[in-house]
Amino acid sequence: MKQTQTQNQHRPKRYGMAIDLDKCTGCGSCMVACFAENNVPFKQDETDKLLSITWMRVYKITNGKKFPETEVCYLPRPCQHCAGQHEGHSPCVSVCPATATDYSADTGIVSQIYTRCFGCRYCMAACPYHARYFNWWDPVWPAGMERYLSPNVSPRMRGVVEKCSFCFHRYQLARDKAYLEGKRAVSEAEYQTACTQACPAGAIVFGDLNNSEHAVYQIVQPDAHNHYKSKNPYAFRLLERLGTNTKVYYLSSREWVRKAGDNYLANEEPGASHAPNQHG
Amino acid sequence: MFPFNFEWVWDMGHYVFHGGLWYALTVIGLGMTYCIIKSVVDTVKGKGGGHHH
Amino acid sequence: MKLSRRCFLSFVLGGAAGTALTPLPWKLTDDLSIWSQNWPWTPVPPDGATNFVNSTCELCPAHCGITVRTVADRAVKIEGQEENANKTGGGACLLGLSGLQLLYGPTRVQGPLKRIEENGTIRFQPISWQQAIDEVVAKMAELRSQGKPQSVACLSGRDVGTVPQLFKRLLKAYGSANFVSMPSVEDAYASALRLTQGIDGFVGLDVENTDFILSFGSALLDGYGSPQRMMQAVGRLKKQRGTLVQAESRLSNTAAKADIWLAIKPGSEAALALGMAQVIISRGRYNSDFVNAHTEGFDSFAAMVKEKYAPSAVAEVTGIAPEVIAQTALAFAGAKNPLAICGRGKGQTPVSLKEVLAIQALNALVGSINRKGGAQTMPTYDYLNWPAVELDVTAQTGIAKGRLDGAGSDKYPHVGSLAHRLIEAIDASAGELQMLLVAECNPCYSLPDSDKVKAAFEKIPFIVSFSSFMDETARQADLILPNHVYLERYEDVPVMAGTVQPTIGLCQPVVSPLLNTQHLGDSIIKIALGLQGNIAKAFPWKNYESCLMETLGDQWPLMSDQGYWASEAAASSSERGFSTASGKLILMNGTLGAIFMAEAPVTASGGDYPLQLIPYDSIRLTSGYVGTPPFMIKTVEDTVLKGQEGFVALNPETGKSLGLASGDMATLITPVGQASVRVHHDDGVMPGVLSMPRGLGHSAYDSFLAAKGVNINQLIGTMEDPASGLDAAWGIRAKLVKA
Amino acid sequence: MDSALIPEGVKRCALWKFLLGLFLVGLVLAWGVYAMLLCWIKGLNQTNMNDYYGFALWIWADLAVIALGGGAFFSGLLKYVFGKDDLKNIINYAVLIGFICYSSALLILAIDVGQPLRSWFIFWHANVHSMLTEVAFCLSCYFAVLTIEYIPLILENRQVDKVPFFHNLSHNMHSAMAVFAATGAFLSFFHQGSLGGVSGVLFGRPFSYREHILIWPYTFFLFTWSAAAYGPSFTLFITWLTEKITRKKLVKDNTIFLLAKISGWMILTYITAKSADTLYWMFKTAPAQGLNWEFFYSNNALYGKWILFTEIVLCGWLPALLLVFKPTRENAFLRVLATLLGIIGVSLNRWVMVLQTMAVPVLTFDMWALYMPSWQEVATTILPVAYGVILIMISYRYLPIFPQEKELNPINATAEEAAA
Repeated sequence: MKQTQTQNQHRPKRYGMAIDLDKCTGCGSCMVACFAENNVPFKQDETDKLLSITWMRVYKITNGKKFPETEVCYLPRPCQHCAGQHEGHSPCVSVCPATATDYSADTGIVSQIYTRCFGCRYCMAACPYHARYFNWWDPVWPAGMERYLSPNVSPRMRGVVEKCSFCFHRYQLARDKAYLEGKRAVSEAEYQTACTQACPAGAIVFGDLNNSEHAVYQIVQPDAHNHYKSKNPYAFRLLERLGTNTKVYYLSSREWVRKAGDNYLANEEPGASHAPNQHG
Repeated sequence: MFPFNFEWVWDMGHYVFHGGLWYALTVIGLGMTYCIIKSVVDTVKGKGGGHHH
Repeated sequence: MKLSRRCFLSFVLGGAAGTALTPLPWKLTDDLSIWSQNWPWTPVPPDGATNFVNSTCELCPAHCGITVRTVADRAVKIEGQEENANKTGGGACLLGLSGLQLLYGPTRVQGPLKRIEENGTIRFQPISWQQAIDEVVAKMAELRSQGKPQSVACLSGRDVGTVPQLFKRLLKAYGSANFVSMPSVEDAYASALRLTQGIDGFVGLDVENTDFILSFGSALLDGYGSPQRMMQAVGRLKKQRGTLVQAESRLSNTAAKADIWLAIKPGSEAALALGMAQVIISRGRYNSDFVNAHTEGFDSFAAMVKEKYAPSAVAEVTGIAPEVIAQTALAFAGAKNPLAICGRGKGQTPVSLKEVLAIQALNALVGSINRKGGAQTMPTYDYLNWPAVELDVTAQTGIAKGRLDGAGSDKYPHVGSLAHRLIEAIDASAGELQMLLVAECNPCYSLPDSDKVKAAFEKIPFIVSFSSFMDETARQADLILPNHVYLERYEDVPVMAGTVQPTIGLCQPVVSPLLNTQHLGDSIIKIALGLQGNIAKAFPWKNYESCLMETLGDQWPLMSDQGYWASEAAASSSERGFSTASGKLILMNGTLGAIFMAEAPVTASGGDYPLQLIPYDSIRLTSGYVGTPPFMIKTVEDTVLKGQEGFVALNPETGKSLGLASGDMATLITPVGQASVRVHHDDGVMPGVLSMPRGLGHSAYDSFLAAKGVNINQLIGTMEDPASGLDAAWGIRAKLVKA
Repeated sequence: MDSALIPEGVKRCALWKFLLGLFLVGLVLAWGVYAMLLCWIKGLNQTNMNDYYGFALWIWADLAVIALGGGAFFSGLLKYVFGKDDLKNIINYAVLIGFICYSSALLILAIDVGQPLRSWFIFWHANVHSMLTEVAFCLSCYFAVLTIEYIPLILENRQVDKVPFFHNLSHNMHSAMAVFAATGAFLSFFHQGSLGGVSGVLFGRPFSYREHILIWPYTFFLFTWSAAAYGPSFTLFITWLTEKITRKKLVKDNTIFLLAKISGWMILTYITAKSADTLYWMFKTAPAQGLNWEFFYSNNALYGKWILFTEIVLCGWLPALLLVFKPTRENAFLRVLATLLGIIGVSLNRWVMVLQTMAVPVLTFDMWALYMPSWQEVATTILPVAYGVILIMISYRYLPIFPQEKELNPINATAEEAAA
């Protein structure tokens, strides 16, 4: 036990998420909690989902069967914080020409520096999850509504890309607090994302995938020697076969849902995927 | 772009990339400098007044 | 100028080269980027000291605990309370999370307004609070002096807690019995409790301890009761391998998560419940201990279901195979702590008395009344120990005239309020109602047949709205006396919504009032004082805050600290007994027999309207007093709303037969109204059914909400439950024509 | 009136005609400039791009003009480094076309980014692992080289040449041109390649992702190769067009045939490699990601298998063969047709690599996304064309672009006087 603790302290953190799709009701609290926490702007018409900034987006997927055999499942999609095939080789980080999005080796979080971004949108082209959003417009709040904006997250100017940061400002606040209190590490409860906190169904679990004491580790059972692939038979990651090596895991007891997580040829079964080729 | 930019790392990527870059910039820069200086010298020497080389 | 050209050229080139060598262009480039990083029109939220205030959300009847994060004098985020009565962690529903958009939003009424009609145009003119109160007082005094105090009515969003009770008290002292509250499933439950148990109260659902939930269309995962409490309960149920059965015509989110989805024909819930009762009784699987010891009328109940609700008959009505009904009923009876739940959607509309009685009968048959994991009988909150009101002669005469909606009369003996009957009374005999006070509700939008409601409102000579928002009803008002919103005021909010632990939430001012608004409680007290005499005497408080502090007494310090007060959960024991004459729960007697034997209200049959339009409740939309905030509208799927156009969802088969592809425009026509809609094919909708959410199609509010989609209340009419008089509308006949 | 500026010994149309032409094209230019200003002032909401189409029409135009401008570096390489001296008769025009293409590309990029005022961060905060960084550096450096190659041409204007310093500068730059051309070819190799790398490295996008050699995906090499192959075709096509418009023979056939032959063989080798790459992707790369190649060409309104056929067979193999075989190469109609097909082919390739990549859903529950550009996008895309026409008009009128023009179009002295 002692050994684990020392290990945990010395290994870099790897923040990740496990979302239980059996529990998720598709209510959308995570989306709104995220809007409110991160000063996400809104427009008069948000029905064009290709122009709607939703760091966390809840997808509705179905099994495609007829009434009353139809089944639906909701799938919340934050930024997947890909690590890639070698640590930090996320699809987006590797392509950003101005180092405006970066991979933190300490936390595994993919950051976005709005003031550095000059809006080339290459990262958006690179992201298969559509987790990145561009500020096509100046963010405008109806007169008076800007009063609810949180000082912890700067509103983004027009012309830059933004995305989920795993509420990194919460990590910073927790880390500063821990430092002031003379503690070494940020505890599991001290750093939770807004969506995790808000989920009324308790479907989201967030924590350090390198820390065996964290709930997310226990649920996911990541295999550190195999690109953190989960050893939990009910867990899957989105588009695992592309080698994105994401930190958001999904759990479902339904096979069709697990199968919807990745592309499979007609003769393949989920789980048939093997480690993809090395990239650049 | 320069070693004093904070994202600079001394690694193979930077050696190769910036090696190539600064090499090209140097060739272009020196080439143009040479042309301009030589032209100034030539002009001072009185060349180029005519309509032929 | 001989040298001109060459000179000029040299000058330009030299100048350019020279400037390039100075720091100027570089400095300029740098400055421009810094400017682009700090555009003055992109807001920078000011920093300040962070604080957390515990309060209660008032946006829906669940009244969940919230914690509001403030920075200096601004509220910046609402979160679910970590420690609260329902122990739901920090979870919150998206309406609760969006509350600050209502607080700081542009649709708030800025101060008291008076409606002015000039040259045929209507506008609202700001007036002073003194004038606003004076005008209300003058009008009320005038009506009273004419001996018509009963012509004043109040329509309120709630009827428990100090503010609604102050209102009731004002009307009583004034001389009117017309305090009408907006309808919900609580009305049906309350009637059932009175009829079967002789108790005034509400039903608590012990979802935390049940192992089998049989839900009759209740949107447990879409906002029924307290959304986070229900979701967590269902999560626990599934984790502990319990069973969730959802009987509903549409594949709702609850149905999607259910272990068994009974896709029943719309409106056949009561038949299904009674059919299941028949199976349980005929197979002898009822809890004979409970039935024998604590119920009366079992034999006649058994005879009734045997006669009328044989499996084949029920299968016909519900569309569910007899063996499925039997299996489900037996599984329900076989569970340790089964619970049947009543109330379609979020439970914000009533169901028929027959339906609630049938479902409660199921609970009784398996002994799940006042048992762990069952339906609990919760007594009405009675913490208001105010002195009795002294009625003068005018008041006595006025009250003796009874209620305009007929609730509690011989015709409708089982219910307390009938909002739609009030509307019909206005419509039928203009003049009976001279003045309407509207508080914390938006009937012109949220009652079925809303166009008719609006027309009735036109006939009311004087309407006072206390709305914080410029909603559809406020727009019809002659005076608007805006209330503070819940984040600016103190108020006690007793929790019902299926709770098993009597809880009183406390709303606390998180920020000081932003606008020229006044607490509704203070407005009531000021009106009462203005009316003088006995009426003023009935209000011995300096202001609302002192009234509240006095009422809550010793609990005040605790409540203002944690934001709520909760008693111990009521002991779950059938030994509690019932307050009927026999002390037993009545399964069947003459009154109930008549109700059971009556047909459930149905939509007028086929013919010209081959389809059925069924509204559903979405957790991403609100359909009550407050409008859906921008954050929530942003989460609405593009198959529900696209641009300004709303969708009607139908089965691909139905679409095919009508020649309507997904995305086509169509005209939706019902006997009540018609609307232009887009078609969306959805395999989760029963063939022959059109499915549409409540909560869209506002004509009021701002451009983030107004004119988006269709208000389904304009398309559905009232459907009066013959037994209770409640409007149990759950759909309407409809047709869909390609546009 | 402007005869003093017109090169000696050639005939140009009347000034009013020239100015009228300039004015008409200028109107188109002004329309484009207006759209450009809208994009800068109001932002990119003026376009129909969205979060699925972060790369759209402009990036396609960018990639296409750079591919087509590839004629400059490849002709330069052939002439200055490999000593194909015959090409001197067309190299000026190749350089001019290249200059236009590259300056247009830079302009389009400046409109395309969300924050043009800090677009220089791409240099300052360069991420050397990004293909776009490589593009930006090589593109700007090569643009500098093209400017250096174009300057001597300006200096050869009759009046400018009279200034001794400019005369000397022109002469000295000519002498050093081999060094510049070699550097240009080096830079071009990398930026053409890195433009190919832009989509080839997207391992999140199975449609465009390709395996790598060292750090470069196959598309890196294919893009360089295709630019070298199709660029000369574009030079030839524009030369033909210029000849038709001016109603003059401007370049001798032997030069044309030589460049056509080179282009033909380059296209043939390229399309062989491209076909191999496509087959490998179809049957190896895509299936490894769980995708059948037919998936990329079905269930949507636009992208069918026709696009693959058009790009590779109709606009690849066909022009290659037409240019490789002497009889078809030397038939004016078929040669011009072949160059035109080539231009379409390479442009289609760039379109597919950008827009189809964006259109294909990757998440299994996502949808195909199609997109229609806004008029502002179209106008800003036409803007460089108008600008190019204007630059060609001015350069052709006042600069000795075509060394053989005088010889091929001898002026009847009396006729000239009469005209004057």
